[in-house]
Amino acid sequence: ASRDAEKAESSGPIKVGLVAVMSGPLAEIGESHKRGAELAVQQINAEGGIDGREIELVIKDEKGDPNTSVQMARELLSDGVKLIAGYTLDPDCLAASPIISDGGGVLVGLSCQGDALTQDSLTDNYFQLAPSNTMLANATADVAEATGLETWQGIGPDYDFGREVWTRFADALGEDKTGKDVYVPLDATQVAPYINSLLSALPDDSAKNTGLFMSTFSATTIGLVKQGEPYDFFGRYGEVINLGGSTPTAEALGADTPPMTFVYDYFDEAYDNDVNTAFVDGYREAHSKRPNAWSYEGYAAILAIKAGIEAAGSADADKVADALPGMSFSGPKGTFEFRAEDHLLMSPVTAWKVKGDASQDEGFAVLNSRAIPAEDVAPAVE
Amino acid sequence: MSLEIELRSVTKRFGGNAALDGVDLHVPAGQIHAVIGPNGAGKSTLFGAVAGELPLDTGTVLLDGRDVTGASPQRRVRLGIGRAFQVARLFPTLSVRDNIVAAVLSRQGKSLVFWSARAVRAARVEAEHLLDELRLGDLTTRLAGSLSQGDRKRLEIAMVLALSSRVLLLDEPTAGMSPEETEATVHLVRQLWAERELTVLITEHDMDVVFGLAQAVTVMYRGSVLCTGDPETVRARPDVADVYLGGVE
Amino acid sequence: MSEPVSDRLTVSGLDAWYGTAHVLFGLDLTVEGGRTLAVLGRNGAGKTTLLRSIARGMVTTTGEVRHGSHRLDRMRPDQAARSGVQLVPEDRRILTSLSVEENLLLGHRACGGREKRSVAEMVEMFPLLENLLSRRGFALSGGEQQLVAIARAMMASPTLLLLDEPSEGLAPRIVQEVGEGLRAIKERYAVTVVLAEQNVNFAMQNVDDVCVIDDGRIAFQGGGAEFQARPEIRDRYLKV
Amino acid sequence: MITTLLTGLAAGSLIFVVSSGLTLVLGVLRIVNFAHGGLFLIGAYFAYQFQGGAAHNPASFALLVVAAGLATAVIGVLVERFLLRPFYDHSAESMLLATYAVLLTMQGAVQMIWGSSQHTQPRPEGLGGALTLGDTVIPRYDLMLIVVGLLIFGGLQWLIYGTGFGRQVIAVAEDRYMASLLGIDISRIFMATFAVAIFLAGVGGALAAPTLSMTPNLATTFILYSFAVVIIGGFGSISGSLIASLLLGVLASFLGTHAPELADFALYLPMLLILFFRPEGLRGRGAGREVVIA
Amino acid sequence: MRALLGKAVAARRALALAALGVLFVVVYPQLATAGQLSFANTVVIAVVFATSTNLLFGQAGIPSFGQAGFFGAGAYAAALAAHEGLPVILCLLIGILAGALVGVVAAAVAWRSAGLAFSMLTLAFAQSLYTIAIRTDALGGYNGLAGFPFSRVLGIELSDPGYVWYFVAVFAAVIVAGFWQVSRSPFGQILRALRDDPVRTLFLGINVRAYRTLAFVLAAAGAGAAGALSAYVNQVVTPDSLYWTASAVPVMMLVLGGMGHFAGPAIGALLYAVLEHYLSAWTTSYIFFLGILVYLVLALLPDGVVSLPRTVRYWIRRGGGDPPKPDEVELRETEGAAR
Ligand SMILES: Nc1ncnc2c1ncn2[C@@H]1O[C@H](COP(=O)(O)OP(=O)(O)OP(=O)(O)O)[C@@H](O)[C@H]1O
Ligand SMILES: Nc1ncnc2c1ncn2[C@@H]1O[C@H](COP(=O)(O)OP(=O)(O)OP(=O)(O)O)[C@@H](O)[C@H]1O
Ligand SMILES: CC(C)C[C@H](N)C(=O)O
Ligand SMILES: [Mg+2]
Ligand SMILES: [Mg+2]
Repeated sequence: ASRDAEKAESSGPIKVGLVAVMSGPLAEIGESHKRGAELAVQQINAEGGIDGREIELVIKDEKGDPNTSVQMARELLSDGVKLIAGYTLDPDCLAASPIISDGGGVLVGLSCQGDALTQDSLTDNYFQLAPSNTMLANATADVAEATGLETWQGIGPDYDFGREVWTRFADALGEDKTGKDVYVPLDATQVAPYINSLLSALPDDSAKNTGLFMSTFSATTIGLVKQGEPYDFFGRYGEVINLGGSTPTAEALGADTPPMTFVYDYFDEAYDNDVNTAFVDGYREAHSKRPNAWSYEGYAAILAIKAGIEAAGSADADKVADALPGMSFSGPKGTFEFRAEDHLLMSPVTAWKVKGDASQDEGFAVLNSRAIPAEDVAPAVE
Repeated sequence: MSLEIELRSVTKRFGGNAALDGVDLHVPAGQIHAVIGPNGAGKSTLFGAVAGELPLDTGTVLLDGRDVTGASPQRRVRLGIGRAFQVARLFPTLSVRDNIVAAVLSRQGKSLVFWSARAVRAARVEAEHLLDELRLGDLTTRLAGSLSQGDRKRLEIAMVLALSSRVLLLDEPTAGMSPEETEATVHLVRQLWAERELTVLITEHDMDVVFGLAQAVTVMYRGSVLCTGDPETVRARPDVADVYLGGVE
Repeated sequence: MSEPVSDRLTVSGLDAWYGTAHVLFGLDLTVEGGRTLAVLGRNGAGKTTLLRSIARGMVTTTGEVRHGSHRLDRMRPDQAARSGVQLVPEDRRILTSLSVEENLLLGHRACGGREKRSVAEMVEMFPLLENLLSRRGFALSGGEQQLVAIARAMMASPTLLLLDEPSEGLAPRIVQEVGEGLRAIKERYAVTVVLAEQNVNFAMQNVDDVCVIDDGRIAFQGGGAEFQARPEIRDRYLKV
Repeated sequence: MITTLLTGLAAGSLIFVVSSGLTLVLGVLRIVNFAHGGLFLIGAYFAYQFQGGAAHNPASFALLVVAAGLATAVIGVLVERFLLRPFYDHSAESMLLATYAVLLTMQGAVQMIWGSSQHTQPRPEGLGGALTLGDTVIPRYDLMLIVVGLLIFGGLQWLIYGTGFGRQVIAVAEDRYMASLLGIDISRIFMATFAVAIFLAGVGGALAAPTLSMTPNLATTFILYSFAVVIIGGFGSISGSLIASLLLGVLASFLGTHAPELADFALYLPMLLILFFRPEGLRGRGAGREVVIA
Repeated sequence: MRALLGKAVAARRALALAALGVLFVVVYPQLATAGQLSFANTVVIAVVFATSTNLLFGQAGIPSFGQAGFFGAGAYAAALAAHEGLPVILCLLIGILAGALVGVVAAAVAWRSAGLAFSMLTLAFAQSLYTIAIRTDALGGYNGLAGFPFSRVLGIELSDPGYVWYFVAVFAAVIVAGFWQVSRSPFGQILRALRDDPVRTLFLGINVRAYRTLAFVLAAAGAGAAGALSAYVNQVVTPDSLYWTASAVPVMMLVLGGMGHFAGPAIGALLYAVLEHYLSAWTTSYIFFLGILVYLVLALLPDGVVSLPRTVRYWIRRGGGDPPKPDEVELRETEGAAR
């Protein structure tokens, strides 16, 4: 089997693995990853591939389950697919990254963002596309500072991620500016009590001097909006910032979307370059809507792998792995490098503000958007 | 071998009504003692009190002079109490043989052995012997749940015997049996009583059984003991005829 | 009484199974309308199964069961019940969460088009019921349960009443009471009765005809007097 | 304080609407029906479909909720008739797994029809916002949920205890065989009970739709909660379900508001405690007894 | 005579099956890719998990919906032990022990109740473990533990997929054989009795609670073994393995395979794992088809896949109709096997 694989590495189409959550609660994310990656592959192949070799995408469903993540990594490796873009949640990356590195593969993470992945748990062949938690938290603090509000309350999902980003956010902002933080269990459908908990700690005379920091996503955010409505939850704050929030949430909420700023990997209007234009236009043509952060990640991961192959001059995974650290590539957000020390992509964090607006086709209007450079927010490397 | 049973002013209430109301009962070791009384008089509850099925409200239960009032059913079984229920309780999805095997293993104290199958094989052989002895041999491989009423009763008695109990509590053992089977069961009980030196406490509504077997009879009525005595005396009492026997004979 | 003359029950070529266990083998049996038949046999002979086969409960059958114009073998238990068949099962099955009166009223479900009997009528027939009406099903002694079960069946104006060991587990006095009740029923209503019994004495006091089942086959069928006159039948089929 | 209580009662009412149907099916048909969750899900999506993503006035909202309930009930009855009935004389475990398989299929079907992305449904007009009494905020939708929950409770009590149908249901619940010997058509009672239960599941879904994000996995989240309620309340006990629903709802609300760090345990800890001390549930009839509607 | 003959035939059949099994285990690594081997490992783990769960469901009639709790306990314990650099064998044994210990605690909590209440209590217990795990830093919180390579066994580096497979297969075989022994032991015999009628068992002088507890702890140890193996094979443990849906999986497997028979859970585990694996590779809506297939298998074989031969025999004999319940013939066969 391994001889076939070697042959495949030097001729015929270049196989690239895409491991995404294609089923279960997070299937929407996987679908976006897949759309982005497929678009990139299609565009690359339309332009003649890489050195004349086409890319062939091998898609695997990891179901948001670490054990399946490992299984899928092994299947790809043993089928000779060693260039892999994949994984959504941190535990999946943490599980798969050592397996892929040990197995001689290269993993470009899609949505994983935990700091550990590029620090204590960094493996040789793991490369992180998405901004890390620290980057996101620092960027969020930037946005928060710009509002001039006096204090911030926090609400997040009740697991490491939610607590970690709040701590980082508080560190960056200064303790004196942070108020109460509460955490909602991941599977809670009734979130009104947590709203009441925050509101009860909100000073009466604040005159909207307080901002709300959210690190919830999808169902929880929607629940907060829906169940917060009778309490005018969002209206009680001067500003609402949602770390990790993304456009699909606004799409689902439509006109009910409260004014809020998302701080996450990517928003199409924040960038203006050829790659971005090709991406957005291609995506709109295929799916009649704007791409979201996850489709960006799928798209950019393929571009990164392509750049790696070109830089290595070979589709051989070992060589690509050697080429990637310190390598720059051009993606929709511009041209950035994987930092040699920690394999973290030095690309900007994106902040964009939306607001429900029934007159828009999408049901919401985009008020502003900007890119926050990685240099300003990324942790220093020792 | 056999045991003496004594109950002292035992009371058991269900909600408001007292199923047992200050019952005294003495069954000397080795006696066949029948308890009779109208439906709902408290006979099954009395058996429950002896076997430790339910916590009592007041009163004392003695086995061979030893106070067992608070003892668990399981402990009383170890002391020699064997109980058959009014509605036979079996292991319906096990074969007839394996019903007996469970009892044999329990008696041997080997039932917690979970690493070896040897004891099961031995117990099966013993069970088959017992079944043959009780003329249940052709039912050996039947599922207990598929037996007819009468056979269920007989299997339950066999299970109790497999425990080598020293006291047999038989709650209407022949209900649902044909007269001839009833006769056979009476014969069996008497034979076992003689061979194995048992104390037998029995209830029945079939007077042929009661008067054919019992050495002493206790009549219960509304939770209390109406009278105790030898069969002939009891049968002759007008109040017994009144509450229980009616105009039979 | 203006009761209709009740219909003949004919069973022909009846086979019955529990799962794969074959229990009744080609039974043929006729009971003329209005008569009472005792079904006797050893434990496990198939008495209960025969009654269930007629009332369509819990057993698979082939063969024909006719009651008047009704083909019972093509019916479900509830359809058979509405066509006039009532089975009082050996375990009586009083509904414990309902009162005695509610239990009785449930009998009306099975009336089909026939005239409904009133609770008062039942009390008249079984005076013991009077004090029980408001009691919950679980607070009855065995004998009381038996009376309630029979009365409940009678509420449905059955034309065919099937009783499975009605005397089992009853104090002698109550057995008498049940016997009297049965005779009262026969007197007032034109109903055909099939009675499965172990208690031959009780049976003989209350029946016209006798049938003996042995190992799932009919071993004897005839009048009560004939049965009494032939003790060898008893010896052969009822002894263990 | 009062707001916290009301929030809890409203959440509890919603759970009650779903779990009362589950109790009914468990008590009468003895089915541990996982498909109930799937039908709840379908109810929510039907409501979404019928309302076309728009806000309606309360009257037409009510109508559409009932319509969603009825449409769900139709599916439920078909499921009962064709998918579950063949399992009635099979083991409880194989019945349970069959309903689980049906749940999976329903979730899969919802995903295939409506996609796996989030859907939301606006609140009906006039039921958004809140009444305020001094400091107390009383969300209108919550009030409506509480009222509907109580109405459904009253309706069910009447149906079971006040009607001949109810007496038949009790008979079937306690002893199917005897009920059929008494001329009751078991399969009709089953179907009717199932229809009522699934109607309630559908209504529950439709009522929940405007308060949360709809995705196919909503089914699993809700079914777990509903089972907890049914068992804490006592098998087959509708009043038990009501008490347990409200209790859990209020508890979750108080913990979420005043001790959010413990809120994760709001379901499991009370469950452990209550069942430890009352294994038969709050209104159950003792472990040995069979399931009875009461 | 017939019984004796049957015994000889059964023994020979068992021997033949065992030989086939050994052959398969030996040869499989030569035929399969590393990915397939890894999947085969997961199947073997599922077999252990389902088989241990069946001691509760199929034999003792104890419907636990908290088995994931013990699986997870075993997995975490083994992972922590591996972190400390302990030898693999020791890690696995520690996993088993951890499963059993947590089982003791759970049994103490849950023994009071029966039936569905018991199911819910065990579910709540495991779910509480989940909640605790996601909040415990030492266990890695939500992210769990990953990247803890197991060390050598007897000097052999066990990262080679072939060796991993041999090791897992042998270890699993030992565990399954242990449960086989339990099922035919006096204890197993009493458990079946207990399932049928606890009151009768009590009045045979059996301490019902002790038996239930022992059964529970043995099954928990088995689940712990499966969890430890899973940690070893996948080198990752996360709180997901404790979530209640994970408890449902072995139950599905054993019902699918048939809980009336010792081999049922194993067959069910194989079938379920294969169905899920290949369906989900084929379509993202795989649960739709998984549901349909599971339903169909159950509808045709309500007593599980093991009842296939019996049902086919019946169809041939009776020409259709409902498949039969296990009858005496079957019973005699299983008893024969237990001799
Ligand atoms: N578990 C219980 N709960 C409530 N009442 C009970 C219970 N067990 C028995 N009783 C009541 O206690 C009384 C005595 O019942 P018991 O079963 O001892 O009567 P019995 O003499 O055995 O009658 P039978 O001859 O009909 O078997 C009855 O009134 C019965 O209804
Ligand atoms: N549910 C069942 N499953 C399998 N076999 C059964 C079932 N019920 C009864 N049988 C068998 O069918 C045969 C006939 O039983 P049935 O109950 O009709 O006998 P019976 O004459 O009423 O006996 P009894 O006088 O003991 O009540 C018996 O061999 C019995 O073991
Ligand atoms: C759902 C996730 C992919 C996105 C979210 N920001 C997270 O970190 O978990
Ligand atoms: Mg009694
Ligand atoms: Mg009978």
